[in-house]
This record gives sequence, structure tokens and C-alpha cells, in this order.
Amino acid sequence: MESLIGLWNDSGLAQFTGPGQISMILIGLGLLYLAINKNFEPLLLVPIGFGGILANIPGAGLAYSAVENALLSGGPEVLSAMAKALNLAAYETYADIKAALPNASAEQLFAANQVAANAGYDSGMLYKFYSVAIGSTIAPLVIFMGVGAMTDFGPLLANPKTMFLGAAAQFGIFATVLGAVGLSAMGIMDFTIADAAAIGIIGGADGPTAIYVSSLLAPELLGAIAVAAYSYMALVPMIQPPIMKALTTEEERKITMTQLRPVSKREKIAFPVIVLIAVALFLPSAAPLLGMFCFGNLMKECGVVDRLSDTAQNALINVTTIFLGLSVGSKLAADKFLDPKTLGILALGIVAFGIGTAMGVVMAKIMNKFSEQKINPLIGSAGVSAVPMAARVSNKVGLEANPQNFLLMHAMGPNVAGVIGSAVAAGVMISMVQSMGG
Amino acid sequence: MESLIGLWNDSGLAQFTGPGQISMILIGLGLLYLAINKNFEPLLLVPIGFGGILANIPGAGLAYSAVENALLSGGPEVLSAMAKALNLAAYETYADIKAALPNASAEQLFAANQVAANAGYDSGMLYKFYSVAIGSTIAPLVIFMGVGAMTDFGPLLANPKTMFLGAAAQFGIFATVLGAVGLSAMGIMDFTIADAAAIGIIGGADGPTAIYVSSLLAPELLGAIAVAAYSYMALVPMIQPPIMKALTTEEERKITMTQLRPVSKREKIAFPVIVLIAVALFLPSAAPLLGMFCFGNLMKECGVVDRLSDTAQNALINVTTIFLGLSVGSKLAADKFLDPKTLGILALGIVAFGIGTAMGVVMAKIMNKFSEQKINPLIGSAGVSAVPMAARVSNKVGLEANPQNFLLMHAMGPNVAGVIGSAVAAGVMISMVQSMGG
Amino acid sequence: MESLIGLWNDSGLAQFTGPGQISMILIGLGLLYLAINKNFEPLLLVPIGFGGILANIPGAGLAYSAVENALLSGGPEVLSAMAKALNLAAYETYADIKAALPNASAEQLFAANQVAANAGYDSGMLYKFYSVAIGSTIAPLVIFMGVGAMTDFGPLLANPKTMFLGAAAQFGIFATVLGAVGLSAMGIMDFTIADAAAIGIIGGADGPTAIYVSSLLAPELLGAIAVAAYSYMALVPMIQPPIMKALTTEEERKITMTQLRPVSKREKIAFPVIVLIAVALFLPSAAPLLGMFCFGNLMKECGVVDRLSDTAQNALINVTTIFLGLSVGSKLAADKFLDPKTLGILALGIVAFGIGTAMGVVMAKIMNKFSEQKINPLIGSAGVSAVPMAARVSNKVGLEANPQNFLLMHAMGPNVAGVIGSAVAAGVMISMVQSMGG
Amino acid sequence: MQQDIMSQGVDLMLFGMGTVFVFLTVLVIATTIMSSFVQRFLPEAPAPEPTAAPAAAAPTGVTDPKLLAIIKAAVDQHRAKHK
Amino acid sequence: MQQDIMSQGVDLMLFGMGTVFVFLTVLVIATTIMSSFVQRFLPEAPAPEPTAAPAAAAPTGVTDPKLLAIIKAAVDQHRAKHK
Amino acid sequence: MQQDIMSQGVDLMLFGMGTVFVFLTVLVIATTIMSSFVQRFLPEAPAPEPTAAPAAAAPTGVTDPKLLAIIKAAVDQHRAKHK
Ligand code: NA
Ligand code: NA
Ligand code: NA
Repeated sequence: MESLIGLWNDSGLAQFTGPGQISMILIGLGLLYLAINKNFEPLLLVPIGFGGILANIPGAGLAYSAVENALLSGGPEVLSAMAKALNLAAYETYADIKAALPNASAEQLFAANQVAANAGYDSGMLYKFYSVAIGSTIAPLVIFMGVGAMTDFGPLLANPKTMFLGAAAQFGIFATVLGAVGLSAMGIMDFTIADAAAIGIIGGADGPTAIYVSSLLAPELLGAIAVAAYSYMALVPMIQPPIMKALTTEEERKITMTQLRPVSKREKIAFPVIVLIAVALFLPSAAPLLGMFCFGNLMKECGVVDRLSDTAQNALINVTTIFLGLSVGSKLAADKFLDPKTLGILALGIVAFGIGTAMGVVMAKIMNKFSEQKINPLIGSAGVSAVPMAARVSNKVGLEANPQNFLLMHAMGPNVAGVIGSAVAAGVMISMVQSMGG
Repeated sequence: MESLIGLWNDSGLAQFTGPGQISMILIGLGLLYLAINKNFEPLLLVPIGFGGILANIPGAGLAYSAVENALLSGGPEVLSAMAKALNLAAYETYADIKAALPNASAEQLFAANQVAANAGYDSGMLYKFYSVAIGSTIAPLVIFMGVGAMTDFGPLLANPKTMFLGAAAQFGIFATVLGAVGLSAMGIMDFTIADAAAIGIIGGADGPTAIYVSSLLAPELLGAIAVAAYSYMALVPMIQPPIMKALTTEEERKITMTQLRPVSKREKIAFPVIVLIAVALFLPSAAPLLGMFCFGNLMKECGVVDRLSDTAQNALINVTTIFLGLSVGSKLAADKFLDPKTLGILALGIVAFGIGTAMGVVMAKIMNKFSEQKINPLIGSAGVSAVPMAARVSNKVGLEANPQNFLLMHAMGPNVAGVIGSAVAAGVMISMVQSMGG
Repeated sequence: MESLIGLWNDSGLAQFTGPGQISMILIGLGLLYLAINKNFEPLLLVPIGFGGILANIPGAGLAYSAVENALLSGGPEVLSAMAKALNLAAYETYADIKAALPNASAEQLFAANQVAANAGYDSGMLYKFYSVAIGSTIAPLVIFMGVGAMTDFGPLLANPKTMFLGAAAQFGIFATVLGAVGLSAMGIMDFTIADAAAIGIIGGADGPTAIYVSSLLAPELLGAIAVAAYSYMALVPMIQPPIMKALTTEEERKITMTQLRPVSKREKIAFPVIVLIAVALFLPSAAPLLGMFCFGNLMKECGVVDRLSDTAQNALINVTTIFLGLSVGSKLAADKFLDPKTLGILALGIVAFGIGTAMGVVMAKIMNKFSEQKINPLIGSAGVSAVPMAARVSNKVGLEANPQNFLLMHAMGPNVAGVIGSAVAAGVMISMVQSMGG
Repeated sequence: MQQDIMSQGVDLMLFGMGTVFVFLTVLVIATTIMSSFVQRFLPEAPAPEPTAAPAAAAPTGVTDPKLLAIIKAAVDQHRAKHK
Repeated sequence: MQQDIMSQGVDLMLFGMGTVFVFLTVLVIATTIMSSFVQRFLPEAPAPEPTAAPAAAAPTGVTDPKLLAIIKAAVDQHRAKHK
Repeated sequence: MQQDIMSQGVDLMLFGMGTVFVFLTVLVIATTIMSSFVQRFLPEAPAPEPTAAPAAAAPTGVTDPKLLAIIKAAVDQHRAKHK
């Protein structure tokens, strides 16, 4: 008969721990709705939303480590062994032990894992996915390789100075960092410098970069950061146009740009190699991200490894996307996501997009002051990345002002420059924050 | 010269340890023959059969862990260090130490692994495949996701009450559990309750579910259980028709069913979400299996992530199948497979299929007693799963009775309901057995 | 302000440790040039070259383990903790500690890893790729499975005695082993017997076999061995013809061979099974390599698992090739590659190819002495493997002597026999060297 | 112990079979409600393919209908011009 | 501490933004030099497709142009024979 | 030690080369027996493609023959109706 009671105790209804998990399941359903019905970056938000629901199934523990599952379900003797493994002299509930986990040394974690294993507890499915895909930092890098293999640097090579637009738009990242530490300094939020850097990267408008940075600097915020990054990327057609129009005159929006020169295959092959050498000389901290990106691009352009390039663009990136999305979803567990910080992240994220957009446009106007060959400032907003959505927005707003003016290709230059720019920013921030002891 | 002797000692001929390995190689060849010449579930039985042969190559140790390989080949000082690591006061042969492994604590296993590493022993190739693919429980779940992405719930949604047929057919699982514990209670076999549950799941007629359950509850029986499950699934066209005919009258078999209504895309999108929510509320222990299944199905139906759905149905499921099959083969090592228990498993497995088939048919007849809209009881047998073989069998037997009566689509409803049903049964059994301390 | 200094210290320019890393980056660029412009085995040399550059980015530590990264960047307290973990009583610089790593026991390595983890150091990206892909021995085996699934044994089955040519050409391997130990005995180089065996396998002219053997016997030489193996495979059209012409008369080169008989599907299915059984009986040490090769070939020929065979030949082998190549590149780190041994390896490697080619041709001439049915000795050179390049070379040289004489199909027999032959040689050497305590 | 394992088996059967039926009954009800809701409030053109087997078929012949349609159109157009 | 985190944030902004601009300026210069070098010393037929979006489109409709060309040729040939 | 490594190398060569030859000889014999057995007792229509290179070619042009056949059929049918 006790099995019957056990079965009831196991059932979800008996285990809902307050309204948190129900809220998170509703949020997961909301993400699925946006992805499927509103086409919000569905390739990522379908797996993330589904993973978020799975992570909040009460009693299933899919998003928890073996140690966390042992703490949640274990009897007093498991708790006592766990406390001993973590050198805790005194504890009252399992929450006290859980709070000690983030500060445990490698030896203590190892001992805690052995306690969990001896008691028969295993890590949840999503926790395993997270460890392999994101904890190892491999999945975002593999996605970045695939993105590299899909990127055409032709428009950028035809007009290299549009790279400055991609640089300027990264100001959105750093202004947001400043905003986050400001909120901390004012006591409104409690972000560390590492948190601030991870939040800022939302302004990079580049999913894998944002996931990579937050997995290294602020893993507990990863769920909110990834959701904000992908949602705002989907919202680019709504966020950017008002800012672009406010900062430009009708005349500026009508500027016509001359057609781009054709770019030879050799230039396209040389470009990723040049980026790689520049990384080697000046920015080793960006080597993983930009290295994989350039590797993907070189595979595409060199023309002798099409098998590998095709696989990087299809089977490999698709498989990685499935597990990356589910893994991000594991960070939507209620106790990690339902936190005032999440609201701060969502607010700061949209500010980051806005400032990045504005600075791209302003930079284009500044460049026009110093250059004969005028550029249409509308392509500046594409510098935030959000490839290829932001470039399409530039094109659309441009067509509204001048129906003969096709800006799409011109906007692709700053668009892909923005990917490089935010990878550079990511490298700098990781390196600096780690040396700050963050 | 001692190298020459070493080479001979290394050769297979010198290391055949009794007839066990030869028998298992012959069994592996038999499985290959059935798969290739008789088309017995070749996608699984070719890798399983081949893996079974590899696992039994004498002296290669492909299916053994580093510790087992150290015990098999190691000198007395390795044995003595290993015994010390496992806190064995006294031992006579390596078999004594090996017998102590399953009961070793996490700390002792860690120490034993360090002894093996220091002595230069490594795990065999198939053992590594098994650890990554099945030991982690990842491979069956990924396959289940792919199966979900290949499943069309349209016929089930057009006639939801056929789900009861899929429920009834799961009685094969539980009757077999009862049979297995009965054999134990009578002293004929020596099955634990965990063994019994893992054997029963053969009656689910669903490969990945059977592998998932037995990897958690009875890993040492996994080889026999998987071979039984896939073999009997291939034998469905021979096992089911006599039972179906015995339980139905000619009249019943002639019942014509009206064509199924068309099912809208929105219903198909909503269904996996509903299953997921039901799992979250009532059955967290089935969350991994049904979660991945519904995720695959949602990717297929939502229409916005076709890239991911295609990959889940092709590259990803194929890669996983290759390694899953070889990993299952690693459990066909002679010392694990050649056991009276295997005969018991084979016998119980076919009973499970038979009872499941019968209960599906009987349930259809019961439903006809209470409902206006008659259903042809022949589609009840499809409730065992064995997708899509069992549904084809229903169709074929139906055509024999009435050449105008196409039951295929009607049988697909209970067929896919059977997949859900056995995943539910799997979840319940895992949860209950683990709380029984099994 | 110290962050600014930190950033400069982090930059590549400040961290170039002597000219080694610059040289290696140039070598990496050279490999990319050969691969892209000269079509030197681009599928492998593009990833290897790129990985080599990444491995030598100063300060990025992509090719180093967590422990190595902690030693390189860590302060005195990290070094002291590390020395304690490794039981080093006295040390002067980090190099002393690094030198102690290869001889550390499993327990000491575990402790060192915990020190690195507590100090916040992680393994580099390429190091992780290497551990998963090559350290586990999985990637070369998976590639070998894919190669098996692409290999047609028809020409070999039509004329089985050409297998002797594939056997004779393996003399290149063992002559090179002798050369390497000779250089050691003369004090010119400092190769162990394990090093010699790993270098010899270059003569097998088979990339995955060479990587598999050197990962087991001489991982620190793996970079040089893989680069030599793939480069010389690309150079086969230059290396082989002079040797082939020097050893044959014009008359011999004109020998016409009768068309090969058609081979039935059943023979092709039976062949991989026969090889597997022969391995099981006589050569368990070759079981991983030949087992996976035969498994791939059986999947191709059996005709019932085309899904799996297609995946093994495409998505799976491509993904594995990407990570295998980058992982090999990680072994091009300057401190590992820029060593007099590398020159020795390059010199011995080309000798190996030459001797293998010569012995294949000579063997054909010997067989002609004893057999009625003459074979054209030009197909002997194809016995070194280098599939399908060496067979094409036989064909080309044959056409020069007799424009009506198409040797391609006849040369495919010894060509694929050479793959089996070098896998056998690999198995023997691994088994013998390990029993020699190498 | 023998009694014990038997009673465990009976428990497993009763609660297991019960859960399977309860769960699938819940699904039948929820699905029926969902379907009538969707059919009433979110109608859409019905899916053109009411029948499809859950098997992974190789994509053979996929282009045929499209192909045939194009050819038919081309030939029709051609015939029209000849008249 | 509050002062501290603010100054860390300012540092991050100054050095971060500076690095981004310096790095991309280096790239602009290196790319310009490389392009003129390639155009002068390694000329080649320019790539036929100056425009392509970095998106992974599903390969839909790929065969259409080829298909239409083949059909057109077939019908043309057929018409020629009829005349 | 120098003597030692030389003799180890010689051992490796002798036993290694010996094993390679013995193993491939076994394969030659087994394959020959298998082939005559299959040809005598399990005859089948010979494989239509006696020659194929072990290379993974991209599936280019796969649809062409089928395509051409269909078009040919369509045009033939069309022509027949015109006569
Ligand atoms: Na960006
Ligand atoms: Na079932
Ligand atoms: Na070879």
C-alpha cells in the first residue's frame, strides 16, 4: 500500500512547490506560442520553451544535478552525509546545504557526488544535456562554426569601412554593462561585474555569443539572458524602425548607394585567415569564438571541403541547436528564473538593443561628415548583428523613403561586422572580468 | 622470443574460454542472418548482431570496463591492488573480485578505476559506446524523439477513443511482470522485482522504451531483453494473427469502419502539448520518455522548425541507432547472456506479446458492447505498438475477412496510443520499483 | 588601471614565447596553402592546419589541459599547491612541475585537476576536442567505419590473390620501425620502441590507422605523424612513379590483365563477416579497427540498412572528420612539434612510403614467377593503400606504357587489401609494444 | 520474501495498469475537448492529407506530382498554341 | 564596493569599446591591403554571385530552373520536328 | 639497452610481417572457398555493376535519367495524340 502512497507522492499534483513551477510552465507555453504562431526565432525558442516546461515538471528533477536531486528527495541520512561531504557543521533544511554548493571546492563537490551516487540518485536528463552542450562551452562554439559556414563576407569586403558601423553598434553592450553596475551601485539590483558583462552581451544581438559568455560568467542568469537575446532579435522589426527614423532626416534616408563591386573568391578565402591572424596577435581571449567562426567560413569559401561545410551548415548545426535549446531551457527552472533579476535583465536587454541601434546610425552620420562617398545611415542599425533580420529592417525602412533604393546588400556588411564586433567584445569582457576576480 | 609467445597468448584461439564465446558468435551470426535475409528489424539487429560478435572476441575485451580488463589480464600485484581498492580482505581468483564490483560503493569504484589506469588498462570500445549511449540513458531518449518526429497522431485524433485499445494492450506488460515474479516465487528462476519489470516491458513492443527501462532497472539483462523485443516485433505477423482469429468471429472481422475525419494542423500541434501537460500534472516519472517523444512530435507538426525535425528523423536518429545497436551488442558477452535467465526472458517475452494482443482485441469487443459506433476488433491488436507492423497485420487480417475493408488507418490510432501507453507503464514501473528499493 | 595592463599582458603580442609559436602559425598557414591551392588531402589538412594555428595562439591555451593552463598562468600559490598534489618535494619553475606530469599516477593527476579547478582554470577548446575525439580512440574508429561503408571489395573478391600485394607493401611499415630503432641505437634520435612503431605506421598510408596507433603508443608524436601521413598520401603521384618505373621493365608495364569477373552481392556480404571471424580467431588486437571497418562495409553491402550506411558515409564521417582534424591540430603546439624528432619522422615517413611501394611491385614480380596468369607489377604499388590515389597512379603509369591497358580496377584489389594489411600491422604492433612494456 | 515479491508484482500490476488507464482516459477527454474547441473556435482549412503512416520512408518519388504537373502544364500550353 | 563596481564597469566600457574599435580598424586596414594586393597581383575572374544572404535556406525549388530548361528544350525540339 | 631496442625492432618486424602475411593468406583461402561455395550453391544474378570506386560521390544528376524518361514519355504521348 505504501507504493500507492509513493505513487501519489511522486505525481506532479502533489509536488507542485508553490506557484513558481506553474508560472514557468505557462511562460514555456508562451514561448512556444510566440515561436510557432508569431515566428519568434522558432529554431531556438521551440526547444527553449519546451525545455523550460520539462525543467519545471514537479518531481521529475530533469534540470537538477544528482546532488540536487539527492537533496530534494533524500531522507535525513542522505542530507547528513551530504552535509558532511561539504564540511557543513550545522544545517537545518536541505536549502542550507544547497546554498553551500556554489562555494564548495572541487574535492567537496566530488565527495557530494559520491554520496548522491551511493544513494542511487542520478542527474536529470536536461542537466546532462546542459553539462555536455553548454557546460563544456562546446555547443555555442559549434553553432558559431556553422554560422561562419553560412556567412558571406562579400558585401563587407566590397566596402570594408562599413565595419566601423559594426563596431559602433557594440556600444549597446557596454552601455548596458554600465547600466547594470549602476543599478547595483544604487542598490536596486544585486548584479556582480560578471553578471553585468553577461547581461550587456544581450546587446550583441547574437545568440551563441550571448550563451557562451553567460555560461562562463553568469550561468545562473543564462536562461533569462538567452530568452531576452532571442526574443529581442525576433522583435528587431519593431524595436529598430522608430529609433532609426528619429535619428535621421528624410533626406538622409533617401541617400542612394552605388552597387557593390564584385569580390573575388581569393579575397573571400583570405578574409577569415586575416581575422584569425589578427586574433592571434591582439586578442587571444576571443580565440575560441572567432576561431571557430573563421574556421566555418574558411571551410565554406575554400571550395575544397564542401562535404564538411555542408555538414557544418546542416546536420551538425541542427543537432547542436536541438540540444543547445533544451539545455538553455533547463535554466528556466522556477527557482532560478523567477527572480527580480530576470526583470532587470529583460529591461536592460531592450535598452542594449536600442542603444546599439542608435549608435550604429549615429556612427554612419559621423562617417558621412568625413567622407566623400556618402553612406545611407539606415544601414548603421544593422551593425547590431541580428543577422539577417536587422539588414532586412534597414532595407525596408530605406524602401519606405525611396522605393528605388535597395539597401539590403549594403546593410549585410555592417550586419556581419557586428557578429565579429560582439565576439571581440565577448573576448575582452571574459578576459577582463576573470582578471578582476569576477 | 617471449613476444612470440605473447602474440600466441594474445591470439583468439588461445583465449577462447570454453564454448561460451563461440556460441555467442554463432548467435550473433544468426541475428545477422535473420536481419539481412529475413528482414527482422534490420536497423537494430544488424548493429546488435555485429556488436554481439565483437563483444565475444576472446582476448579483445571490447565489452569490458578498464577494471574488468585489468582483472582479466592483470598479474597478481594488479589483483592485490584491486582487492585493496575494493576493501576485500580475502580473495582467491579474479572472479571473487569481479563478483564484488556490483556492490562496491562509489568511492571503491573510483579507487578500482585508478588502479586499472595506473596499470595501463583501458575500457573496451563497446564498453565506451555503452557508457555514452545507454549508461547515460541519452540514446534511447534521442531515438524516442526521432520516433516522435516520425509519428502522425492524425488517425488517433480523428478517433480518440481508440486510445483505450492502446491502454488495454499494455496488460501484456503487467501480466508478464506477474509471470516473472511467479517464476521467482516458485523458485524456478531468480528474478528480482526490478528484473521482472524490465522483462515485462518487452510486452510494450517498443524498442527504445524497453532499452531505457532495462538500462535503469536491470542492465545485466539488457542484451536478452533487447534481442527479445526486436525479434518478437519482427515476428508480429506470425504471433498475432492466430490470436486475433481465435478471439473474433467472422462477423466481427467483417465490421466496416467509416472513413476518419480530416484532422487540422492546429489539433496536431496541440496534441503533444496536451500530453506534455498531462505528464507534468500526473506522471513526472514518465517525463523523460514522453517529454522527448512529444518534443519530436511538436517539432514535426509545428511547421516552423523543419530543419530540426528533418535532422531528428534522419542524421540524428541514424547516428544514435548505430551506437545504440553496438552498445546493446556489448551486453551479449557470453558470461552475461548465456544464463538460464535468458531462456526465461525469451519465453516470458512471447507470452507478453500474446497477452497484449489478446487484451487489445478483447477491449475492442467490450467497447462495442457499450457503443453505437462499432469498431472492428482486429484493430485492437495494434495497441501493442510495434509501429507500424501491428497496424499492417490488422489491415491484412481484415482484408482476408472482407476484401473491401481497409483497416490500416483505423489501426494506426491504437498503434501510436500503444507507444504512449507503454511509455506510461515504463514511467510507473521505474518509479514504483525504485521506491520499493529494487 | 591594472585591468589595462592585464589586457596588454593578455594580448598575443606580449605572450609570444620565442619564435616557436610564430613558426608553427606559419607552418599551419603552409598546410592550409597546400590543402586549398594544391589539393593536398584537403578534408583533413584544412582542419589540421587551422587547428595548428589555433593551438599556437599565444595566451589562449586552446591546446592545453586545465592543469597545464593553471601552471602557465598561475601564481606561486597555484604552483605550490600543484607541486604538493604531484608529491614534488622541490621545484624551481613551472617547467619542473610540467615535466612531472607524464609520470604522475592516476591519483596525483586527479589531485592536480582539482587544484586547477579550484583555481578556476579550464581545459582549452582543442584539448577538449582531442580528449573526446582521439583520447577516447573513438574518432579514428568511426572514420574507419565510414571508410568501410565506402569501400567496394568487388575487385579484391574477383582476384583474391592480389591480397598478397597488399601484404607485401606493409613491409614499408616494419622497415621503418627498424630504421627508427636504428637511429635510436646509433644515438642520432631518441625514439622508444613505441615511438618507432607509431612512426612506422606512416608507411601504412592510411590516416585513421596512423592516428589510432599513435594516439595509443606515442601521443606526443601524433601531430607530426598525422601531418606526415596525410602529406605523403597527397604526394603519392610524385613519390611512386619513379620507384615503379625503376623496378619494372617496359615489357612488364605493358602486361594486359583480363577483365575482372562480376562479383555477386552474396560474396560481398560474406566478405566482411569472414574478415571479422578471422580477426576473432587470430588477431583480437586488431578487433577495434577491423571490426568497425567490417561493420561499415557490412552495412553498405547488406542492403537492408541503407539509412545507417548513408549516415556513416556522410553526416557521421563528416562531423567526425571536422573534430578529428582540429584535434590533430592541437598536437601542433610549438613545444610539442618543434623538435628534432619531427624531422626524423618526416624523413622516415617518406622512406616508409618508398619501401612499401617497392615491395608491392617486387611481390607482383615474384608472383608472376610462380603463376600462369600474369599480373601487371604496376598494380603492386597500390598495395600501400592511399585509397584511391595509389590505384589511380598504377592506372596512369600503366597507360603511359600501353594506352589500351586500364589497370584501375585491377589496382583497387591490392589497394583495399592494403587497408586491411595495415590495420593488421597496427593490431600486431599495439599488442606487441604493450607487452614489451612500451 | 516469496510472498513479498509476489505482492510487489501484484502491486505493480494493479497500480501500473490503473495508471495507464487513468492517464489515457485523461488524454481521451482532454483531446476530445481540445478538438471540439479547435474545430469550433479556431477553424482552418482541413489538412489535405488525412492519412499518413508514421514510418520514415526514403524521399523517393517526392518530386513526381510537381514534376508531372509542370510537364502537363508545359504540354497543355504547347498544345493550346498549336490549335 | 559600490564605487568599486562602478569603476570596474567604466573600465570595462572604456577598454572594451576601445578594443572593439582598434581591432576592427586593424581589420579594415588589413582587409583593404589584402584586397588591393589580390586585385593587383592575383587577379581572377570575379565571382559570378556578388550578392548572397548569409541565411540557411531550405533547398526548395532548386531544381525548378533546370527542370524548366529541360522541359523547354524538350518541347522546343518537339515543336521543331512538327514544323 | 641499445641492443635491446634493436632486437625489439627486429622482433616487431619479423612477427609483424609474419602475422600480416599469415592473416592475409588465411583471408585469400577463406575468400576463395567462400566464393566458390556461393557461386556453386547460392548462385544469383550477378551484380550489374562489376566496377565501382570506393569514393563518396555527391549525388549529382541523380534525377536526370528519370526526369528525361518522364519527359520523353509525356512528349511521346502528346505526339501520339496529334497523329
Ligand atoms: Na553583434
Ligand atoms: Na506499446
Ligand atoms: Na595500408
